[in-house]
Amino acid sequence: MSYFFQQLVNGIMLGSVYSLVALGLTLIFGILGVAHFAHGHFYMLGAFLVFFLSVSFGVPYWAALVIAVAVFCLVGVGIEFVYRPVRDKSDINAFIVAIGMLLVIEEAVRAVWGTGNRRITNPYPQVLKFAGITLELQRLIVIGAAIVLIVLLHLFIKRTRMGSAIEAVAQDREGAALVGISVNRVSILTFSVATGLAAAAAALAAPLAFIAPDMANTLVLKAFVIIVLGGLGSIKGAILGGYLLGVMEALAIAYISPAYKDVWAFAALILILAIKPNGLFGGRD
Amino acid sequence: MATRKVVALLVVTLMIGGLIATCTSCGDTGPKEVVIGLTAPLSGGGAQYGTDCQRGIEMAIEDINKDGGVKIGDDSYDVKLSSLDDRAEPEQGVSNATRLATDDGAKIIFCPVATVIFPLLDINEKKDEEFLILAYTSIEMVTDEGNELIVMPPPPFTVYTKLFTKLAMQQGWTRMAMVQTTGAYGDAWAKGMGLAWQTAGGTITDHARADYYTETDFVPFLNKALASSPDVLLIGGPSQPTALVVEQAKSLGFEGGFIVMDQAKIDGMAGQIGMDKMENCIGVAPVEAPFPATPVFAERYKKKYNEQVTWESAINYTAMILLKDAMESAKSVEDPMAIRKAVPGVLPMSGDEFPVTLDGIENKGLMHMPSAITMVKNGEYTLSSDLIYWWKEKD
Amino acid sequence: MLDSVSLEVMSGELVCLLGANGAGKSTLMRTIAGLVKPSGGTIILDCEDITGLKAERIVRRGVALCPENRHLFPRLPVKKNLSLGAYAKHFNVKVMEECYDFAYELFPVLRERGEQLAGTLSGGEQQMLAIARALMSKPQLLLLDEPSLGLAPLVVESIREKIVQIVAAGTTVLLSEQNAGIALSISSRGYVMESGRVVLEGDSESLGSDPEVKKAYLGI
Amino acid sequence: MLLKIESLTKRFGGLVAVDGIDMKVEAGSIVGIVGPNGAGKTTLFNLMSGQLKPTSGRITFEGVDITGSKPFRIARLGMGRTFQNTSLFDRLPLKINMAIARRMRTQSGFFDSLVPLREREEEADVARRAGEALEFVGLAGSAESIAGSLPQIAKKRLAVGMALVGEPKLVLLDEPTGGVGAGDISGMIELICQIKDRGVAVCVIEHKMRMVMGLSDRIVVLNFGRKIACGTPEEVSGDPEVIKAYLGSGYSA
Amino acid sequence: MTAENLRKYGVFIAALAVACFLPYIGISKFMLNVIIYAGIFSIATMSLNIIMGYTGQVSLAQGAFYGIGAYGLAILTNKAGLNFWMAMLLACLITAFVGLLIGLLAFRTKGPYFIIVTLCFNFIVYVVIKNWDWLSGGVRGQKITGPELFAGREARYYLVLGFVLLTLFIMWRISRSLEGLGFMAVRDNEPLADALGINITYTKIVAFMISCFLAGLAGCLGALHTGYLSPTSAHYLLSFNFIIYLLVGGAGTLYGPIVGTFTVYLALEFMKGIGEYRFMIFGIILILVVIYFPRGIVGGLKSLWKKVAGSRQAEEGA
Repeated sequence: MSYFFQQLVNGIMLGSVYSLVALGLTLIFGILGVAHFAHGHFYMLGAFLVFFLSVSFGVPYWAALVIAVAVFCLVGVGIEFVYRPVRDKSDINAFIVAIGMLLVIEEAVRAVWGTGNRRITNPYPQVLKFAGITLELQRLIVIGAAIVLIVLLHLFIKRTRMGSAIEAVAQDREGAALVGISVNRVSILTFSVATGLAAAAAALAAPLAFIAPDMANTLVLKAFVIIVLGGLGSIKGAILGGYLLGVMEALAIAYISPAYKDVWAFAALILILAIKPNGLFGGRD
Repeated sequence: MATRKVVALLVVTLMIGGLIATCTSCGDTGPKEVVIGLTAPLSGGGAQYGTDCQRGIEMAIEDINKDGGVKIGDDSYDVKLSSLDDRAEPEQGVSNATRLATDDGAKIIFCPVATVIFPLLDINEKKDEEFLILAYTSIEMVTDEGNELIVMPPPPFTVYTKLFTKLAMQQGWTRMAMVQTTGAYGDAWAKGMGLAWQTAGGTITDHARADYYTETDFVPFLNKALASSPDVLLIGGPSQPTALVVEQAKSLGFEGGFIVMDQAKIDGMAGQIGMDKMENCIGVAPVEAPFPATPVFAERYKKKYNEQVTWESAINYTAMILLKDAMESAKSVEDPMAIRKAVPGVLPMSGDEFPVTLDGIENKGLMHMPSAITMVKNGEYTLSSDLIYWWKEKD
Repeated sequence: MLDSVSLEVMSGELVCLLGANGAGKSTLMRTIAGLVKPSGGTIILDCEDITGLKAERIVRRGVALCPENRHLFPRLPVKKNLSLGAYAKHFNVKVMEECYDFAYELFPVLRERGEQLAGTLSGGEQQMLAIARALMSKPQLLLLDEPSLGLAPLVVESIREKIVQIVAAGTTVLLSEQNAGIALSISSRGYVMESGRVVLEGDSESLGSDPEVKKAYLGI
Repeated sequence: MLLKIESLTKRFGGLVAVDGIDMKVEAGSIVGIVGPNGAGKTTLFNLMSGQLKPTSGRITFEGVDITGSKPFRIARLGMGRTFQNTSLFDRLPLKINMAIARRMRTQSGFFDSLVPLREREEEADVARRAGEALEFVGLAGSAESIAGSLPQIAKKRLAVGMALVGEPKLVLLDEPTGGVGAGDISGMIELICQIKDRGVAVCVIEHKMRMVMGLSDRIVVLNFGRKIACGTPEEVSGDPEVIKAYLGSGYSA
Repeated sequence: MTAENLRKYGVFIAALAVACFLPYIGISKFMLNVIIYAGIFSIATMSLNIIMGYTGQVSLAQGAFYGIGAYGLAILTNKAGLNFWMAMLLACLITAFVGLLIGLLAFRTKGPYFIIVTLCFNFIVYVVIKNWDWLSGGVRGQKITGPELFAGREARYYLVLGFVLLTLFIMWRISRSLEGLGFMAVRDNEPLADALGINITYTKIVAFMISCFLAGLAGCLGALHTGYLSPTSAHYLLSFNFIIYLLVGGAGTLYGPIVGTFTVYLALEFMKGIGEYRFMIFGIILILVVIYFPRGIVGGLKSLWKKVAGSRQAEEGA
């Protein structure tokens, strides 16, 4: 039984990262219809920035995290400008732009930091033991910080003017323009928030594993699965889907097979879409 | 929009043009050259491993060229290394080797990953495109396929399985879980080790395979393995990810021992995570211990790369020097078969002069290199100075 | 789509725009609101040229469009929809309260439905919300595009009354309608459009009795 | 009876777009469907041709129950249609548009395209039919033009031609003169009459009452999803409920 | 031959003539190798063109079908001991059959959902091949021995050339056949095609099966040429590559896939000299091409030609 809970906690940890990445992706997709396939690469870039700051410059971990998030909020603005020319064209054009972007990023990282795996020293390596579960403190911090970020994002969207503008654009772009919301500005804001979230997720999870130029390839696939499952553009769906996938994956590893750990989510998605072609929770068509 | 389009077109053309220009200009040919090929993982989890091999060969080539290159009659050839990344993927390795053999005219190709060596055996005897494989692996099976163009310097891993088993059992460990790297190397090792372990009366509690070259987090695999409450874990792949496995296992509360496959080097891992975390690891002895000339090499290596020397560098260095001697003895840089045939004649290479001892070579290409094992106890390497002359014990 | 259309709306007036489907009424409305860029001509609001301005700027200048298919925010509550209506104007709390009060006074049902999601309202309520949202920015000029579309006769009647109230409260309205009877009964002047052109204009009474209009809409 | 509709109803959530409509179309006749915007005319068409599935009710075409059938099956049974927004293959030439519309009457599959024996004959037939149809709608001269570049009236004519080239027994025309200049309307009316002359029944949605009155054998008037009147043009135009629906209750003249 | 025909076929005939003698005009073995791969990949790209360019369904599973074809061939020859040509045909048929199954599921979805479903399928195929040791040989992969006749590189070159021409012929026939009309109808306007009596799902599935068959064929040739097979042959990055080749060349055009594949693949091979930086530059070029030349090289040349021809006519007229 303790093994079950151990895996459950691991699943929640995994789910925290998935949720944060999927949240950004769903905002971008829901609002602009852009399949931002390079999102995972900004996650990777975030991890490398934290590595660069904390290992090469000795910046304390939390300071590095804050700097990374701030930097990537700005980077998000830049991403929006790359996508702008293809925003209203067909899905595949934006997708190819994303591929181009991720090639550039991946190779740039290889050029700067080399091709090998890197490690960030775990700032909280203390091992906690309770109720038969063994856990590094950092994993607990990931879970906690993810919850804080999700709550903050929720407050931002529900309680602030800019937040409502984001929701408005997501639900009806023309309606938003009619009440005087600048779609371009919201689009920039969205990319900024989403990229910041990805960087935060990366900074949190980075000390737990290797960081490598290709670390985010499966992550971004999974994030897409999550947002499709949760209904494209649905914030609630992305959060739920993220945690669901994380837990599902951890339990599949435990009770089915670790070799196929990445497969279950994708198989489930294909089946669900075959039955409900517009995703589990509807979403835009 | 129209002007932008023109600008975009200009940028694209300029970039492509510039690229082609730089590429064509870099193809100059200097004095006589012999190209040595290397296909190895130079990115991902195996990057460190591949780079270590590359550095050993590079140092040897530097020494050779400083010495006047490969001398055949009145001619002398400068040696040049051409390396390509294969990410430990067979298909990429095959494509690299074909490229090295056909485009660069390499007659000798170094390859440090068994999973890649196997398919290379299928293509290295093709007429007019033959190349000699310098197989840096401990999977003896690569020499069992009757290929005549292979040389395998490291001792076969079967040397270690019984010794590791004995050592582990002495600690009172009987339950072993395996978290091996995927691929031919890991499979062969796990099979051999499992056999030795069970013959000695141990039990295998769990068997998981993880891709050490691409995985970045091993906790999911370890959780499963540790749930079977083993005394000892069999782990191993390139040193860097293997070190992470040890660290993560300890963070999950595992207090037993580790049997580390020979691809991962105990000293290399200690360099990653610190000696204190290496407690109870059983594996190949650190590189500095066995041979007299090794510390000298280690010193040079440290000076050059500012890192601890590894077995990868030491063995590949020696192998490269060996091949240079073989070329000179065969009086050919072109004919891999002649070079291969000249190898026995230039052996032995003594550990008094070179970082490792290469004592002899069997017909199928397996070389005789003495080795040593170690176990980390109280932060110290134990047993590491006892050399094993394994081929003498063979029946 | 539009072919050199000229029309004027005086302050405080209710002007109607008649025409069949595809005559260009909606395009005209959307062009005034800044959703479509005109290929020629000028739009002047209060002696200022607003041609080609983006929609968000035009709202700020005091022109609000209540569009044909409403374009509400379906998964947001009614109250949030209303508050977004005033997005461009940065009103302070006090002014916002006034705006809410005006909207609720006009459509009391919206007060009851404050927390309900806009997408779950009935068609008539949605139309009311759309009009109320457009009014939240306190526009000088309200553009109403086919407010009676697909609504039951009773609801249409009530919307008609509300439009009269809105004009009475001092907002200028440009109303586009297919339902010529309704439009002519409450407007002071009207324009008839066909194939992107204005083909007829005049005060409502004369338009209502014009044989051409009768023929076009009734075939009698 | 060519087409028979019995108590057809369609609900979208709470909204009843089509509410218990009964209606018949006789072979070779023209039926006009009129009503204000939002009355449910296009929804009715979409139910007839299978784009939408009815909530309840029954549609029979030539005695075959086609309720809830897929559009392509209904089309193959012999019901062609045009769309309100004049949907075409905008990037393709006119003759290709026509050929696609004729495709459902051909048998050739993938393997026939590789070994073009049967395909040859069918291709020739398709080309001939397409040419005829273009001729019929008066677009023979622009067979090579791209559909998207045509003026509105030509697009409407092309759409009508495409609905006809598959040899239907009934065509549904959704606002064939919507957005068309006044000068071009008579030509379209003539075209519709010619269709009737070929023995093909026509169902036409139109706003221009004048035009529908002159054209139709029978007229169905819809309002708020209900059929409020049905009969010959004379009967319908005198109906007080129709006048009310069209001018609105506020009309006091 | 009229001037019109000369313009139409001249380039093709010239290219074909060069292609026929390519191995004997003194190019290096390596170069020939690269060209063979480009030929194989252009078959895969053409197969993608059927489903994406002509039928308008963006499939990200082409890499999986390439892999299924290759593994099908390997398993049928190595495990079932079938004759090579038999195995190759069967492998392609199996690929088409898997395409049928996946098509039945995936074509229930549209747009971004379809893209994601196919991508997921590709990922699953990759992981299964990587882990199902018994069948696929796992990470270690397996060997493929072709017929003795094609042991030499030149022979393989002509084999691939033959199949490229065959595929091109199929594409050409499809693009002007009645079946192809159905594909285009589905691509350009699904609801209208439906109303015009075209069975959308059936049409999509037929297109998908042909596409899969040809992708499988490319996989078989790839495996034969490498002589070796590993899970990379079914990786989803392969699908990305095919899409890039297609879009750069021009989706929905006859020669686009070949032009795109050769341009991109050869350019990347030539640029190997500057190491991995080439992907950086390639990425930027890709973005610029998609933004400013969304119809690819062939599509762009076509409209350019039209413009030039148009202005010339206008001048003559004046």
